[in-house]
Amino acid sequence: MSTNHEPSAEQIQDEKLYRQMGMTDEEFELAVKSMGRLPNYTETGLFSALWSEHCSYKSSKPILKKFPTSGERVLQGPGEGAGIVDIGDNQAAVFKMESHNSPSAIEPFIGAATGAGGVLRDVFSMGARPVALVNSLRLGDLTEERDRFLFKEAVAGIASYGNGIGIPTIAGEVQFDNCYSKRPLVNAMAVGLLNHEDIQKGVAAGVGNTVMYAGAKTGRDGIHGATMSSSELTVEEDGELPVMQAGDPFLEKLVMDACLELVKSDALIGIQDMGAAGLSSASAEMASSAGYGVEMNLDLVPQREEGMTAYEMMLSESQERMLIVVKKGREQEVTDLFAKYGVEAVSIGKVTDDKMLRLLHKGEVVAEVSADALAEDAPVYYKESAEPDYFKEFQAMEMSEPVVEDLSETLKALLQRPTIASKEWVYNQFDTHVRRNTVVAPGSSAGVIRVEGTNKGLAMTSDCNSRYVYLDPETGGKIAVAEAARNIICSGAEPIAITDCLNFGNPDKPEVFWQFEKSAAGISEACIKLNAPVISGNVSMSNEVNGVAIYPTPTIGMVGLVHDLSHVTTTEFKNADDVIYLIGETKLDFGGSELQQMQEGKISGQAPSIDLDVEASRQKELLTAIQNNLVESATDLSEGGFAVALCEKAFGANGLGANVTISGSAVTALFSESQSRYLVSVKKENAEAFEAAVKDAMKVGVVTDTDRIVVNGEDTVLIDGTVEEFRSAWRGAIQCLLNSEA
Amino acid sequence: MTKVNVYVTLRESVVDPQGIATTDALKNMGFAEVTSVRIGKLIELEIDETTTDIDARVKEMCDKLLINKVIEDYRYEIEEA
Amino acid sequence: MTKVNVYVTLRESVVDPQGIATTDALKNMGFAEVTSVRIGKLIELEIDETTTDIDARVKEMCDKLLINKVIEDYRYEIEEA
Amino acid sequence: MKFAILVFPGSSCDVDMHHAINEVLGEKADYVWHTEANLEDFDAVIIPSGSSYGDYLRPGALAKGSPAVESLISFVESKKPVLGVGNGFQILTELHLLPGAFLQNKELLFKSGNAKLKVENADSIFTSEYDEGQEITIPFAQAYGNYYVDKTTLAELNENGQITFTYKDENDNGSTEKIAGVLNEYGNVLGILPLPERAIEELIGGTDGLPLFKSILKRWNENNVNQS
Ligand SMILES: Nc1ncnc2c1ncn2[C@@H]1O[C@H](COP(=O)(O)OP(=O)(O)O)[C@@H](O)[C@H]1O
Ligand SMILES: [Mg+2]
Repeated sequence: MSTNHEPSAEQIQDEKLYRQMGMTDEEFELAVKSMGRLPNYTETGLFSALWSEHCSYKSSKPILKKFPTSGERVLQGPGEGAGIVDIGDNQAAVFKMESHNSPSAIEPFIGAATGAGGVLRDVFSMGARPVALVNSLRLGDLTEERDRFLFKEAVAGIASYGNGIGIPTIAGEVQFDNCYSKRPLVNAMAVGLLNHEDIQKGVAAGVGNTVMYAGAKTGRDGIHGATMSSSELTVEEDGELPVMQAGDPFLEKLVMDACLELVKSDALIGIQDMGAAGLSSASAEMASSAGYGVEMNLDLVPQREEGMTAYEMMLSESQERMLIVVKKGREQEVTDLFAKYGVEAVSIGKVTDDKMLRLLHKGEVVAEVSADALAEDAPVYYKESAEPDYFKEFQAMEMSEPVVEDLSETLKALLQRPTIASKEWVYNQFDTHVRRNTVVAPGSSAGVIRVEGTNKGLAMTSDCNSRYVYLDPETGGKIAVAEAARNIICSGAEPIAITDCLNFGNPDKPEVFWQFEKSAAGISEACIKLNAPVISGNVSMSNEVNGVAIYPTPTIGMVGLVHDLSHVTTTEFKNADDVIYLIGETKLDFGGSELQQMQEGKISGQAPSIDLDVEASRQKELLTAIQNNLVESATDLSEGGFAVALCEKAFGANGLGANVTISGSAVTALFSESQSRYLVSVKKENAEAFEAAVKDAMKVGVVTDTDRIVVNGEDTVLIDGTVEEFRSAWRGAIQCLLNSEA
Repeated sequence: MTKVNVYVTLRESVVDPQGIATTDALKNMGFAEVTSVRIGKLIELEIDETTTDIDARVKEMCDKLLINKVIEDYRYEIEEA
Repeated sequence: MTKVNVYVTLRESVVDPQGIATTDALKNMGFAEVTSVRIGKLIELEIDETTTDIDARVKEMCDKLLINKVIEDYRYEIEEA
Repeated sequence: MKFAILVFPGSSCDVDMHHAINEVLGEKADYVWHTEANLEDFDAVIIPSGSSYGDYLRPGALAKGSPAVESLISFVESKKPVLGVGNGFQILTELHLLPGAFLQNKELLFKSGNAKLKVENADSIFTSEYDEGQEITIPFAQAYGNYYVDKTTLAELNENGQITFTYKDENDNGSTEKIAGVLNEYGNVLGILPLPERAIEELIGGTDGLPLFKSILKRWNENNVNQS
């Protein structure tokens, strides 16, 4: 069929060429069976891309099925470009998180930029206007030049795209651990808003309707990105370098504005972005989910390079492209609409009733495959799962309190740990306020954006402490969700739903699959208890370098609803003489803690325990207190425990300090990472009402105007220093690590 | 002082949005004869003239820092000052 | 197709922070022989070969769009394809 | 008073400006897409920030290829006020409607935050509602915020009182003499790099940007009273 020097169908079979495209022998057999003949080169390419882990979720599906995905607010659960939750007044929040780990490991600037670009398209293809970006990064600990490079470039890449397209980045997280050395995680999340009647789906329905292509021209870039994302990286890649799909935020802004205008038109039937596996997945998925077929003439596809084959066009991952189905006869209207924004939109095919994906090129049919076979019938694997030996060992360990000589110096050292240190170096590179609705910018527990034209807001955060997940996946999974919810609550918002990005090692390893399964179970349980269903997400497997898996990192992106902007609360102290409360019990929890990692260079033991019932009721009490305006400042206790949280509350508060008294063993009281705890400050006159509202609150001290942080023990002063000496350690740490030489 | 000019271009298959937008602008300004613009970098190095094996050193600089091989190609010229 | 390479450099009086940072980085990596780095642009134009008076046209493009004379200088070369 | 917000492809702070004029200042602002730029009926033109043309080639440069340029130049010649903020300032320098040019920030990174500015000239169309020497806080977000003018031009700017705002703090991006805002020679075109339209509400960014818009309105009112 193809005139190019492509291997014949027989060659593909005999020489097992499908293996180079990432297909197993069994999968190829399955494809042959489903076609009733041998697939040609293009067809094999379609199968390999759509049946890749990245597109088909073939290993993760059985686990993902167990997530709670419904709830009274959920309008669209997982399965579309992004999930949708009702926020009242006929409006809805639309969001999704995506991984761009593999491309970012190869070329971090482009990888991170296109990660942000891709997830934005997922959101506006639902008909929603993106209003904010969030990102979650994991990197090696910055002692190696390559990791410093990856970090700098990934941040710059996200910045270039978000700033370029003009969408504020209002929250995120960065954690550093050498398990991510040379294998960074770059997860990007986009949040949008829409009115209910504007909800769009990726469907190619109605026989005879026209399939249109809008956006950038197709080049030979990113071919096989989807399969690449589903395999391990070898560190020294010799031979041919892949062609990276660079991003163009300028074009995306035009495509976005045009699509958001198109959404208002009744000519539109369905719309989807060309993400992983490009034109292949967009066309097959749109046809399959509508129960129709699609026929496309590839000669009509706008092409950036000469002589592209059908295979190349179908598998290209050139960015900023959308596939659109419009009512027959309305094509010109749509072309004109896009032209106004300077974007090319052309008809390339039509919807058929035969449920086939049929491709024509140079007058010949070059592929003819059942759309369902591609999109729905990928094999599903029930992978073997085995509890790793390390887990038994860690569970059996007795926890003892770390030995700390100098509390003040230890606190400073913790504040300088890059995971705890100020992320200003990162978020100062983001335009955090563009489009004028940012109520809380990065630097507090969660970012908050005003819902245009209302007095409501959306709070958002991303969280995952992967050390806990490694030590105990189920508990760690619960904690990831709970921590996200605490950040949302502390900002004065009610958690409404989550998205996730499940980053793991190679799922063929039973120990890795066990981590996956267990952490997913923990996430599910927490989502149910905290009333935050999973509405979208993404799986990224095989994050390994030289056969070593990263810590399991199921990143949680959570969105909360601020019912009234007067509820918005931030981390920093507000007034001298306010009363400081610690909420929650402190136990001996050092497994996976920052202090343990700092002292021992590794982690061990049990992750902090979490009781989800306590978690839920405490969240409810604190949120109610915040909504009743009883709370001046709130923050949850996370890495580094009480002492770090206390410092952070003083750092942002001009000239204020704290004088607190703690009881029990100092090291545990200061640095333990026990869960479900908060530090809040309350006006004196509200103290009584607050104590009545939040039952586990213990008064520990007062906000002072002395610019000092003073922590008293039962009979000695444990820590006494100026806010500035702690702040400067915390603030300059990342810049300092980046300046250091290898 | 030896002067070395390093010319850095985007690899052919890598899309160059800058170049595309610049082509459009030139066309809008009446330069219809321009069919393509690609924008790369010109890195001008000044190197101590006592350096031996300049070629090897320049290549090393390019490989280690100046060039991003994943997306860029380069060539260089040594000028005598 | 006629190919024209336009070389754009920052005017001498203009400080080039990127060049300075690159010099420092090269030095730190052991390239002590590098005394200065300046970073400019290489703009590759493809022009319809039927164009008459290419020189004048290229100069006009540079003056009107490609170069900002407040901060930049340029030279160009016409390559035969 | 009728404002035109001149929108180039890629401009993203057009909505911020629209809100500032319509909702906060209480005057009328229309978006004017760059291809249909008929500016004659407007009393003032604002070029908003955001990466027009992706900031490609040089920030602000590719706007030169837009059909709007001609009408913008005639508008400037008509002596009515033109305000360019952020990328709008960059566009005005590229069109030589304002002196100078922009280089990459000295730290080589995009940078956002709040800048402390000093009002150097409180006599202009754009600054009469400030006091001379007043300190204000205005958000900024730029990668090419390093304003450059040569020595001769700088001397002229100083002599003519064209420098309206300077940075008080370290967020100057490397700008010559810490310049954050300049006027053209006649005084009807202002470029300011930080973004006053992001400082017009107590809830978001404070209100230090508001007097700039009020100044424009005040002058317009004065002129119209004089005329009638
Ligand atoms: N990559 C990033 N992008 C944007 N904001 C970030 C990023 N990393 C951290 N931040 C912001 O810095 C602050 C501190 O982050 P983090 O320590 O993770 O907070 P928490 O412990 O409350 O989850 C938060 O406001 C967060 O949104
Ligand atoms: Mg956190």
